[in-house]
Amino acid sequence: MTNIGVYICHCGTNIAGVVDVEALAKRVAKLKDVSLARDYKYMCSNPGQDLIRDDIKHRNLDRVVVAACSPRMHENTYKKVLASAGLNPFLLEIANIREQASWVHLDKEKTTNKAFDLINMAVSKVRMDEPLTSMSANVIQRVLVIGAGIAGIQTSLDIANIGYDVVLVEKEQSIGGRMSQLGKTFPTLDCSACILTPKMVEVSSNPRIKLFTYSEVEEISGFIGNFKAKIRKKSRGLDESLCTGCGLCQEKCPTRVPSEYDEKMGKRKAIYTLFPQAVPNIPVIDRASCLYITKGKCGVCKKVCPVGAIDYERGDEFIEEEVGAVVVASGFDPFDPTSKEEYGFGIYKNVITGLQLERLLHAAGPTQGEVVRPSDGAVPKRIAFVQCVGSRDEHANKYCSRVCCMYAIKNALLIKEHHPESEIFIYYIDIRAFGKGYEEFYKRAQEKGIKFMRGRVAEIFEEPASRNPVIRADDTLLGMVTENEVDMVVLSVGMIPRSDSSRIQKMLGLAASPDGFFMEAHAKLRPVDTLVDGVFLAGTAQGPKDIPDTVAQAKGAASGALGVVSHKALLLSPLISEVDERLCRGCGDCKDVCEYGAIELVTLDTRKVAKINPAICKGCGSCVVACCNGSIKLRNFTDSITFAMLEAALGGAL
Amino acid sequence: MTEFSPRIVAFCCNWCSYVGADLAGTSRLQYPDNIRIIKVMCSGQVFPSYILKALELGADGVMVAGCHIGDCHYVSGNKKAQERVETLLRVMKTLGLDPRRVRLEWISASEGVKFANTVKEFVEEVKELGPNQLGVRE
Amino acid sequence: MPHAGRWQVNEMKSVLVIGGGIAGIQSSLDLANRGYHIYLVEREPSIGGHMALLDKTFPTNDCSMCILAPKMNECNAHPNIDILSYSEVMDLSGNAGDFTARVQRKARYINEEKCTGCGDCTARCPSKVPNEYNGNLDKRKSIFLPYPQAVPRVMTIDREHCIYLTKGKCGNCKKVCNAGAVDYEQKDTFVDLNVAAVIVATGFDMFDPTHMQEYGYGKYANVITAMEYERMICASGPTGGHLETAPDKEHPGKIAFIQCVGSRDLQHNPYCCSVCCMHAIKESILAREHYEDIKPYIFYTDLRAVGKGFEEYAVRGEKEYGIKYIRGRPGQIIEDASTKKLTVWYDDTVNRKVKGLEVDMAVLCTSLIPAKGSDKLAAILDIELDEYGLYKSRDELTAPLDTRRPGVFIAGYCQSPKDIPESVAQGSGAAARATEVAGGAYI
Amino acid sequence: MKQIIKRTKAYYCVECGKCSGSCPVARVNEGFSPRVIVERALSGMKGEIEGDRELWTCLTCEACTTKCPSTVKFSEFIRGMRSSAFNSGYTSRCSQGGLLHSIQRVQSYRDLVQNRLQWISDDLKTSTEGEVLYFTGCLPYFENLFSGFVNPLEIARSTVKILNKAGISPVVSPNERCCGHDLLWTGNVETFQKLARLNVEMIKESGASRIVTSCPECLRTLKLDYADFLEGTDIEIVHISEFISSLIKNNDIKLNRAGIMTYQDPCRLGRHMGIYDAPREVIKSMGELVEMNKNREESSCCGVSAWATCEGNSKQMQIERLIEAKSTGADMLVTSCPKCLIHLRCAVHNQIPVEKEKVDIPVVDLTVAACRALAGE
Repeated sequence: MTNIGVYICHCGTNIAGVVDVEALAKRVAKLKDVSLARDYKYMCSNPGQDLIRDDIKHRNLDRVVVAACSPRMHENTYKKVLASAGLNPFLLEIANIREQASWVHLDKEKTTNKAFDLINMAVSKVRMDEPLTSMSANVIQRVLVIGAGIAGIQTSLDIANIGYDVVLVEKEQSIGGRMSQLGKTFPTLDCSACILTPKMVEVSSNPRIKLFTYSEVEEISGFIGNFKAKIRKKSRGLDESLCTGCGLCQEKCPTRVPSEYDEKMGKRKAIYTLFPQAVPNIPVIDRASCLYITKGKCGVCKKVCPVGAIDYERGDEFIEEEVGAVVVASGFDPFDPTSKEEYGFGIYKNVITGLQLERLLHAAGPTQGEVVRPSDGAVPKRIAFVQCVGSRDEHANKYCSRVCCMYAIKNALLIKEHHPESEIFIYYIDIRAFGKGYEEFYKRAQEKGIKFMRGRVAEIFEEPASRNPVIRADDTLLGMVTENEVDMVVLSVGMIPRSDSSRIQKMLGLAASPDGFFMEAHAKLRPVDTLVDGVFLAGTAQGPKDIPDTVAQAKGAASGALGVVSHKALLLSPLISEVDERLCRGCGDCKDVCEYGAIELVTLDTRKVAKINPAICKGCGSCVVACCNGSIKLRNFTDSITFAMLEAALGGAL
Repeated sequence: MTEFSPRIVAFCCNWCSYVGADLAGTSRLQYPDNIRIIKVMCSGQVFPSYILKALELGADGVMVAGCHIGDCHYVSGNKKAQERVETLLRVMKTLGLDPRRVRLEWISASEGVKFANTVKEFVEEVKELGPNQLGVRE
Repeated sequence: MPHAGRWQVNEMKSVLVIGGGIAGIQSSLDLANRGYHIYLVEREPSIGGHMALLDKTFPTNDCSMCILAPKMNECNAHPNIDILSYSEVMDLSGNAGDFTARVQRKARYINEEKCTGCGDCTARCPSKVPNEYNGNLDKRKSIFLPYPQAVPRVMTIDREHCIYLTKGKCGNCKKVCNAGAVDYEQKDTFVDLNVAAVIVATGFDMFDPTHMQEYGYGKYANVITAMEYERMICASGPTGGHLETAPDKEHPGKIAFIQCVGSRDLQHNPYCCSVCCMHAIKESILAREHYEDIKPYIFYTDLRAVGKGFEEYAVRGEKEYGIKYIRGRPGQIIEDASTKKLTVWYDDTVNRKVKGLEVDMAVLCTSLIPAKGSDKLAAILDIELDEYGLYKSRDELTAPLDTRRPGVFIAGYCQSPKDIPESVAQGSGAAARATEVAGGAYI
Repeated sequence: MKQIIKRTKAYYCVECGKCSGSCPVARVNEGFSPRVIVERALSGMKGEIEGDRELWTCLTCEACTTKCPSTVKFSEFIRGMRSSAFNSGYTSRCSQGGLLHSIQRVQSYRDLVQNRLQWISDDLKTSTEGEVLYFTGCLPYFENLFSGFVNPLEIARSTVKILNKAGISPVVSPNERCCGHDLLWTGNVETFQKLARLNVEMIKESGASRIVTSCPECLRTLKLDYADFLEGTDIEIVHISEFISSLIKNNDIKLNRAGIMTYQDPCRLGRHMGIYDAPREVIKSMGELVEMNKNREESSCCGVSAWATCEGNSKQMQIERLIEAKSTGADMLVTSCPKCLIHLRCAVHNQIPVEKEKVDIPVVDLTVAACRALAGE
């Protein structure tokens, strides 16, 4: 037997002014299974709540309908009332007779009728509601951060400093990321290394941060609060625990190959560290160029190593780490302009990329900060910057990479400071100086005599004799096509998703935006969240951004992750979908429509059936409708409940 | 003879349209009392069969309201709702039922006015269509 | 009772017994020993009936032929018994005490007087046909003895298959017969017999399960009938007593005996055949006696072990021979085309579970149905058939062996389903009734 | 319930279990046993049966009915119990969230003006009155819902094309309603009767003396379940397979060779109506027929009936059936029921639990296959 109690709130005169609450209570009391119906001035007041509580206890109510304001106002209040009286809080329904009746209609009789229908609908629903209990899932109170550029470093430090453990995994042999390649940063012209290095050191010395460099996350399983990550620690060809980072091996190594870190503007050894401040300061043997490994000769590094750390045969190691949340800060790659043949990159020696210029300008770079032409080593006098290379381009990337205007201006200024006599042209579409101090920075560049040419560069060709690149562009302000012979061209390449981002995306079950960067859960409201609960985004992995934005987002991601791991357990909403395994045909249609990856197909005897992970399911019901034969139901929103409500709303069954 | 007063059922999603309806209330916007709202978590949770069942039970109009495309709380539930309503409209066409009795609307949490106006409009439109033939019992 | 009343019949001393199975044999011997003359008419070339085809008998596991053969020989040797084998009754006129029966003696193309049954002819006969006496599991010749213990021990030529008779060629048998018994020109003959009483003991035939598609008989090699199984497990049978399964002639590991195939089935034969439960138990025990590793399963509806010593036999089957009794009538048998193994789908009604059991052989305990031609014979004799096609007693309780025609009695399975002991008892009972007529007593 | 027991001769049951042993559902679903249901009925457990989910599990495929040694009409028994349960407030499940039954119920409204003839293209000849009526059944609605993986209306077009070829311009009525089969078999007798009355009116108005159906369920329903409504008329009701086979016999049409085919006996056509040979004759006239192991009376059901019994196990049955069909080596699996077609195609939609090659066989409706094979087309 069901005993439903209905409580009709006057809400002062807010409801009672339009709805005849007393008559309504009398009508409602006659409904099937309703054992009492009361009206009261303010149901949400303490005496109102006590009324419900007492009735549950003394009148043996087992389900409650409150006809009052919107459930958005006081549903939780009444749920607590039920719980405190020992009744399952999910056996409550709210009939919204204020916002959706008394406040929107004037006719007393009709509004009372409508209120009756709304209560009748709520009664029909509550009668069929199931008592539900929130499940809780234990949370592993550590965070995995993928990528140790400035974003990953900031996130890790924030989390660690608040007191939670971090597992930080970096693909390269040192942390620091792209920022470590930069000389100075805009708009303050701070030395990049000067602000980054202390943070890197902090990472290495923080006991709460477990750092894996030269490592990759290969697999992630589990769900919010309970992820398991398999990490491959690639072999450096030496024993890290012995290496002291003395650098002797690096010094004696006879092999020299183009340095990727220097964007091929310089050379490195076959055993090398990326840069002097590398963290950890432990070299890696490049197996592709090491003479000993490729030809079996040499072995110099092993001979000179005072601690005997070199171990050519060393293999990769695999480590499993359990974490409660994941922050993806895998960064970006610079756009490779080779495909934009009109710019001649890779053909004309004196056409370089912005990142290559960064290395040339870097005091610790291959030229110790001197900008020289690759063709002859001469100092270029006329330099042109070409903006939007691969960005804002229908044929490459449609998006704006956000940083190129500023880094081109920054580098132009730096050159101008070294060589005030040099002529610098910046070919742009719009100068996007949109940050704090950026417009001022742009003004400063104009003051210094840097020439801004509005127009997209159509073509670059080379004067064979001088090897000077010539820029042919449509100067849209002049309205004419211009040709400009310069000593060197710098292509301001944009940002593209990191080469392995699609692997990471699949591994984590993330969505990708059309631009290929990881997609956030909501562009405006949840910019650091993803659709996979417990996974957050930081930095340029989510989309192009500059250093301040990256740091800000990293802090946001840290906070998101802390929101998960600061709890010992997570309470999961029980209002989710569940599968009737017997009915399930295992077709996978539900899996296909689930935006959260909450559904997987598992084997049951000889069949496949869908299984919903309650920790991931959000209870949207999409899968319910996708299911052809009704194997999935959304708890307390079942077909039968809806049909019963329809019958109540429309007055009677067929 | 009294004026025909249509019976209308609206399925409103929990995150946008239901809140929009609440906003119409808090803004004290008046609209016809013909409508009965059933809250669903997402417009994508509305089976085509819910709509047909409502018509079978004599509803003169059925509205499905969800978040604007792109704003779905569950990413794409509203897009799914759109596809599903289209399927239903095909069936209704074969059955000879007037597709104008079914309306799909995107109403955000801030569109109390749109909610009220939509209800007004829909009620007027359904009044012109006359009573749902299925509601006339033999 | 239309025939109630008393009348005296002439002093006649002959009785016609139709059917030379165990019931007819028993009647004949009883009467003959009392001094009556018996015409024992048998449709087949040999008397013995179905019992001659069985391996052993329940519940004592006596060898069937060992107890039957002496009786068959006794008939043959009895001065008061004339066996008219390979013959059929075509007409019966007259009244109780003074019947005239016309018997068709089918041409067997052998002079019965001359034939010694030496078998030389069979050895030289080139024509091979499926051996119906061995459940078609092997071949016999066109000139044949149904089985070595046949009575009379006289050859018969199968006119449908004999090459000489069908094509005019060959003639081997005639050539080799030292007794000169082969006579291709022989014709069917008719004899009129004057008899005082008639005993009908025509027995039964086996139900053909082919059209019960669910069991796949005729389609799946390892689905056989119980009668075929009897022949297979019989030491003198076609496989020399070895149970063989397709495809490799290995003996089966698991055998399913399926009860009530065509019996207790309103779509086929509604009655219980009363012997299948017991013969399945017997066959299971025999299987285990032959091969220790066989696992017999008996699928039954009700295990009807209702005779003396039957229940004990059933229990012994379970305890000592590991028979697994499963209450449930299988719904379908499915063959795995490559291994030829069978899956028997059944409802284990006791455990309320539908299961599939993989077996190597399924034995269909098919229904025992009225003998072929019963209806024709009933018309000839002017006796009634019951709803199942068995001969109807004048009164089931008080006159079970009488028919509506005075002086015509029925005995054995043709009266109602029964096992061997009951058939023998009825054979004797019918003999007693016949005595009353033939001896001129009142009935 | 007593009446149902009497009508279906359930009292004859000896609980031998042959029904459950032959039941394709019981084999994959432990909870379901025809025997147990009858046993409960005989023990007077009406409430338990009505409230039992298994009451709605039966496919009413008649695999048991055809074999029952006690001749209990189990599927009729189930139908009766369902109607009783329906009247007690229980309802069956229905695929597509109840949409299919809803569509059928809506058709019972007298004033409905359907739009169901959109598929009749210019090359097809149909009439509003005449001797032969083609009862299209649910095909237009199936097209609305399942056109993603089957082409239901091709069956209707093929049927008319073949009838045209035989010189018949059939009546195809816009006033046709659902035959009511699914509602009848899920206990909603009242709505079934409404539908039946409307259809009988329509049939009488058409003046037809012969009705052709392309759906075995329509055939069964019209022929057996409409008997009372059609009393006093002399209308012959035939399935298209019978019709085509008679055309072939009379040399009215000729079919080209269309390959090796295996055939799925629909329950309603086979076990319910005993029509096994007609479709086979059609197949033999256009190709080679290779039988599956389970055929004719032993044929497996496509796994779903009345849209109420679709379960995980149904898919198991469908996949097994497709494997069986594929292993015959046939080029295609032919069936003569639109629902068999839909269910067998649905089974291989999206994820399947076995390798695709094992079940990769086209499923074609008999009429469609015959129409494609029409000589001179």
